[in-house]
Amino acid sequence: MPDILVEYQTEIWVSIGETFIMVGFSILAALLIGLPVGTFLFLCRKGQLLENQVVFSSLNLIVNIIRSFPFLLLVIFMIPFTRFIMGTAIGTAAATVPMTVIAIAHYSRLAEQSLLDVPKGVMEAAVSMGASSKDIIFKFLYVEARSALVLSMTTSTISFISYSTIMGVVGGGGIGDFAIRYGYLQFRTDLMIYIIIIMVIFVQLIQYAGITLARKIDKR
Amino acid sequence: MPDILVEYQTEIWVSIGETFIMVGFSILAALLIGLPVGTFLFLCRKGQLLENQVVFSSLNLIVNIIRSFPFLLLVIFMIPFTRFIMGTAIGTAAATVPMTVIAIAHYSRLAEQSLLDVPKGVMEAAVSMGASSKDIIFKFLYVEARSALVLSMTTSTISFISYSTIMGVVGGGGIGDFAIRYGYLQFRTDLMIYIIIIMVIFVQLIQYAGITLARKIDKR
Amino acid sequence: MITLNNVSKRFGSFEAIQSVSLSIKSGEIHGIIGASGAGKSTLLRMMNLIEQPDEGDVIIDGETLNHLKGKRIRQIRQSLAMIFQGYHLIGNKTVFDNVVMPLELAKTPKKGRAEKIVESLRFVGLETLKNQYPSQLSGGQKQRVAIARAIVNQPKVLLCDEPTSSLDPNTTAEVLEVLQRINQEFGVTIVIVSHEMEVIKSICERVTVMADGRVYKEIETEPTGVHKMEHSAEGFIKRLKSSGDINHA
Amino acid sequence: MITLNNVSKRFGSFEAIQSVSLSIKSGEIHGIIGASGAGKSTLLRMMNLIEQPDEGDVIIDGETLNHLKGKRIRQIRQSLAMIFQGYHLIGNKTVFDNVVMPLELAKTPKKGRAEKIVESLRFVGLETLKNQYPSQLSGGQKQRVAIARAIVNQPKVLLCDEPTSSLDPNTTAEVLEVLQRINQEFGVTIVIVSHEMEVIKSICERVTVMADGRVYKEIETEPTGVHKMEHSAEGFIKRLKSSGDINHA
Amino acid sequence: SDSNDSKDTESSSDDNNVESENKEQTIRVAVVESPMLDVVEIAKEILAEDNINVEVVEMGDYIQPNVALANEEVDANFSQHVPFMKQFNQNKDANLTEVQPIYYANFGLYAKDYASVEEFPEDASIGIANDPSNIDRTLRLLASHNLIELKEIDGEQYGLDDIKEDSHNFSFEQAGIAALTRLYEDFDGVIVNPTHAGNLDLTPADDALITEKEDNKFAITLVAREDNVDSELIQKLAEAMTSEEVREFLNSREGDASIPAF
Ligand SMILES: Nc1ncnc2c1ncn2[C@@H]1O[C@H](COP(=O)(O)OP(=O)(O)OP(=O)(O)O)[C@@H](O)[C@H]1O
Ligand SMILES: Nc1ncnc2c1ncn2[C@@H]1O[C@H](COP(=O)(O)OP(=O)(O)OP(=O)(O)O)[C@@H](O)[C@H]1O
Ligand SMILES: [Mg+2]
Ligand SMILES: [Mg+2]
Repeated sequence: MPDILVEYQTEIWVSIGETFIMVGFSILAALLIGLPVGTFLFLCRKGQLLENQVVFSSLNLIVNIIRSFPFLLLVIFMIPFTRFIMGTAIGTAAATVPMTVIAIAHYSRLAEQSLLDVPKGVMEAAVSMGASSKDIIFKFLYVEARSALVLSMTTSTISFISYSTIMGVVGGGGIGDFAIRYGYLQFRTDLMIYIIIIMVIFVQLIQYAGITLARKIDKR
Repeated sequence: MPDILVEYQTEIWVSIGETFIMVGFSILAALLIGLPVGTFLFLCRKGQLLENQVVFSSLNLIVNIIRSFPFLLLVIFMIPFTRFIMGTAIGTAAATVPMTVIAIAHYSRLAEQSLLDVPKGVMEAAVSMGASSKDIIFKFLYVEARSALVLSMTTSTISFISYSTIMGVVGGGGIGDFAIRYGYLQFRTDLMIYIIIIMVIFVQLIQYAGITLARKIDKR
Repeated sequence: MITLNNVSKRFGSFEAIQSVSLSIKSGEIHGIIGASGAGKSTLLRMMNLIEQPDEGDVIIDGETLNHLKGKRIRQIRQSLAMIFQGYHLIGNKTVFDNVVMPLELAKTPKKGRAEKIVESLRFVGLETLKNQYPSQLSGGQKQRVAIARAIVNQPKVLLCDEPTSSLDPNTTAEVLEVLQRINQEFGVTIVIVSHEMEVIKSICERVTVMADGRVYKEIETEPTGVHKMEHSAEGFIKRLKSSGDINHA
Repeated sequence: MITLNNVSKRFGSFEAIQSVSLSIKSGEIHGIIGASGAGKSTLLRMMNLIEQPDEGDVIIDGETLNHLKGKRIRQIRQSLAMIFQGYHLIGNKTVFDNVVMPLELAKTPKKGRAEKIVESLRFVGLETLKNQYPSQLSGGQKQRVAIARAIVNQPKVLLCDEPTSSLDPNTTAEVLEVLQRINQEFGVTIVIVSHEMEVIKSICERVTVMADGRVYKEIETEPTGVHKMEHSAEGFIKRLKSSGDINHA
Repeated sequence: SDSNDSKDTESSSDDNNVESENKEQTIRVAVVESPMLDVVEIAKEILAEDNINVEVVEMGDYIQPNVALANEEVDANFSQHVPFMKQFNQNKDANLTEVQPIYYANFGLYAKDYASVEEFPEDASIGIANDPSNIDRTLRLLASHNLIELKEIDGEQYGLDDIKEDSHNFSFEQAGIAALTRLYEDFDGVIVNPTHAGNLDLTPADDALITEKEDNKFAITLVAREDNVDSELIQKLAEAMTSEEVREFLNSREGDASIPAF
């Protein structure tokens, strides 16, 4: 291992841990809230099962507002809210708040699109069997769209890593911020390149896992 | 119109223009290069028409490398390349270089996913008719996936706007950078909010146009 | 039990169904025939409101379905099983898991499910393929899964859109026998859309002939009964060699 | 002209086709029948290498196709049209634009295309629906578009997988007549997979009976000819009322 | 002086000084934020009378102005103090050269709950900037008031590892310098420069518990390159930036926010 990595190994491990926390919670939020939001975006559209212009427009607007902010400003803008939720606005834990917000907005959009490609016939079969909305969502929609949902989550996760690199601004740390602070601001180009290689490895692993899983569960 | 917007209207218009340039070229690059890359990512996969592990792995790695960089560092890292291409590394024109690179990586991934949902039967019909790869791509794949491709482009465009907000670092300007300068650095919260409202309007318009077009061209 | 009252359906400016009235008695096997594009599928799909009529009422057991919402319409639909012309199987579920759906949605006790499913798959001759996915099945096998799914929970009404279109004569005869049996044993009302005259003639008691989105005529018939044939390649050969004008008899 | 030499196909551990040899003469109409799941579609799909055989050779006009690549196999495929069991239409193209595809791929002159397409749509009775999209068609109409697409460029060989499964007897008879005509007039070799005995009997000169992935028997038959019926609802009624045991005759 | 110096820039467009009086010349200056931007804007107005066009290039962080200057994409920048410049020179093998110190932006320690450093509780949290040069500067400020003791170091810059003794047992937490003011409530104290303190209506003179001593080495300085530092245009720019108008502007900012260094 290169000397410089050995020298900084503690910091690097800590940074990796911080990234895992931020990205991990983002994934959780994307799944627990982003997926439902995306599902409603899909189902409340014109011509769909739960057609509801008001719900659709509101969700759509909220998602668009969050995505409209330059992410740095979103983080800054949310500071009072973050403080309200977490008691403080600084540190890795606090950084998960804006991260989860952008994660929800990001994944809900990709999930919405994944659901759009479920064949109409499957929805029709579900309705004809008297399935409730809940059943339609969990037993038909998600089942048929599952590989697209996994691939979307893969893409989102990689975006979350990218978003997390900004969280240094509020003391969130993380491996990307480490690369920026040590590599860029301190002119340690070698260190920066090593860190980026580490990040590339993570991203490759995530992408590989995502593609493999998606292919495995796609039986269509 | 609020006084403060009147006061800054020249700067705001210039910034909007800069964003249009950066995002416009990104969209172009996404279409002209990102879409082909995404198509090859799809077609060179295991089990697909042009199955080619080497091409797939290389393209996949390149896309992942680009997406692994904290975007700020990608911009910095590319400075020598940008200077080589554009003669200078600062300003809006130069900023389009890293923007197009990330745009290609971003859209190629979403395009790949859009193509994955084209029914196998359509590909089979194409092959059975003796279609060349080119015909399969343009006359079958893109035709069947067109609404998903449009929606992906919509999502990508909104991401491009978000990426462009970082380009202030190399003097790229843009409306997002304007918001950061005044909103973040100078605490002009009112001005910042107006700018963000402008950005939300843009994003809503793009999203609306994307959804409407996608629905219109989806005949399946 | 199923009554359509002057129902109409337009697609854009095209009138697919023009003021059709029809009534199907409880326990009857009712056939619907007509040329391709006559409106058979559309009519059938209105019976469980998968397709909303633009005008007219759909009445089942005295209850007007048109504007029913929520739990009630779901309950009714659970008792009206449908076999779609395009099968509409769930590609990511195995044959078994496709067939379990009606039981799951009706919240039948978990215990008896496996037997019901296996029985229903046995009816259509697919018990060995229960762990396959639809993409691994032949056309006729997919259709049989759709049939098994429709009958597994003993619905009150079975709406069948070309249920045997992809089946060879042997399998067709077997499926028809099953339909006749569940009709006789459990009193299931069956509506069959088919272009195969023999299918209609063998089990239907009444037949609606459709043309251009209208009911052309309603006819009472005497079902000729299902004639089972040797379930073997020899059977094919025998029938191939039999002479006589049998085209679309 | 089409020769299969000991071809085999496995899906996982399941042997769908087991060492089948078959030869189809130029200009012949060849039927393939067999029970659902017998391997008919798989065999047909190997004839244009949509499905790659695991073993054995596919030889067309003396040329072994198995390992052909690039332009040559594309050329050959352009002369082998296929009608799929699942139609495989392009959902985002109109009927017209679906049917134009073979002409476009074969780079026929733009000028004559429209007439060819209209003619081919007229054959299957769909000339009025040429601007519809597949999702706006009935099952039988979709199948007819697939037929029109297959015949539009007068292929040398026509591989048909259950081409009339969704068609009513009238339309079936018309389609069979068209097939017979292009066979007689242009010498098109036709392979028909069908489970409808009448379809096979009426136009096939030789029939391969399949069972469990093998050729059970090959039979020469005398085509009984296509008997056209009144193209009207009255026709249905007449036949409904005709008596006699006609089940799957 | 010779104008061959800045060869790749528009300012090099002619060799003749006499002619240059009539013909417009352009000088490109990189800045990051106010008040540096305002100072250059004032100089721009003054130089306009001499038919010199000052093109302001706004950049997003403090390294890029140096990168651009080193690559001759701008002729000067005004965004940093000399130690920062030296560090850049050393790391990037560049030859940036100070032209003229303009003002001191005194770093100060601000606290919402305490009137003096003595009142700070044990373990007080101090928000500091997260970039190395500002960390260095923060540590020097604390050391100059004997709040911490620093080790001997080889290089130019102190890092958090170089704290030898920390009698108050401060816990330092890092964030982006512009974000620190938004995080004011989350810390017992923050150390920021006057521009950012101004965003909270705080000034070094009235509100800071401690500030940098005036003779520090951190005056914000106009910087050019070795090859063009003596050029007429740069000198004229320096002149304009040390004009009375600029002095007035700097003094007009509240509470010692910017103390002229000329
Ligand atoms: N991809 C696959 N994976 C596994 N098994 C398959 C696959 N495709 C086909 N099979 C099996 O191969 C056998 C032959 O299938 P094929 O589609 O050729 O039948 P067929 O004779 O055309 O039947 P049908 O009349 O029902 O269309 C079937 O038992 C089917 O389950
Ligand atoms: N979504 C739609 N948009 C426009 N026209 C439609 C749509 N669905 C059906 N139609 C038209 O309505 C008519 C009746 O269709 P339907 O599917 O009921 O026919 P069918 O009697 O079931 O025919 P087949 O035997 O071919 O399945 C057809 O002419 C068809 O083109
Ligand atoms: Mg139909
Ligand atoms: Mg088949």
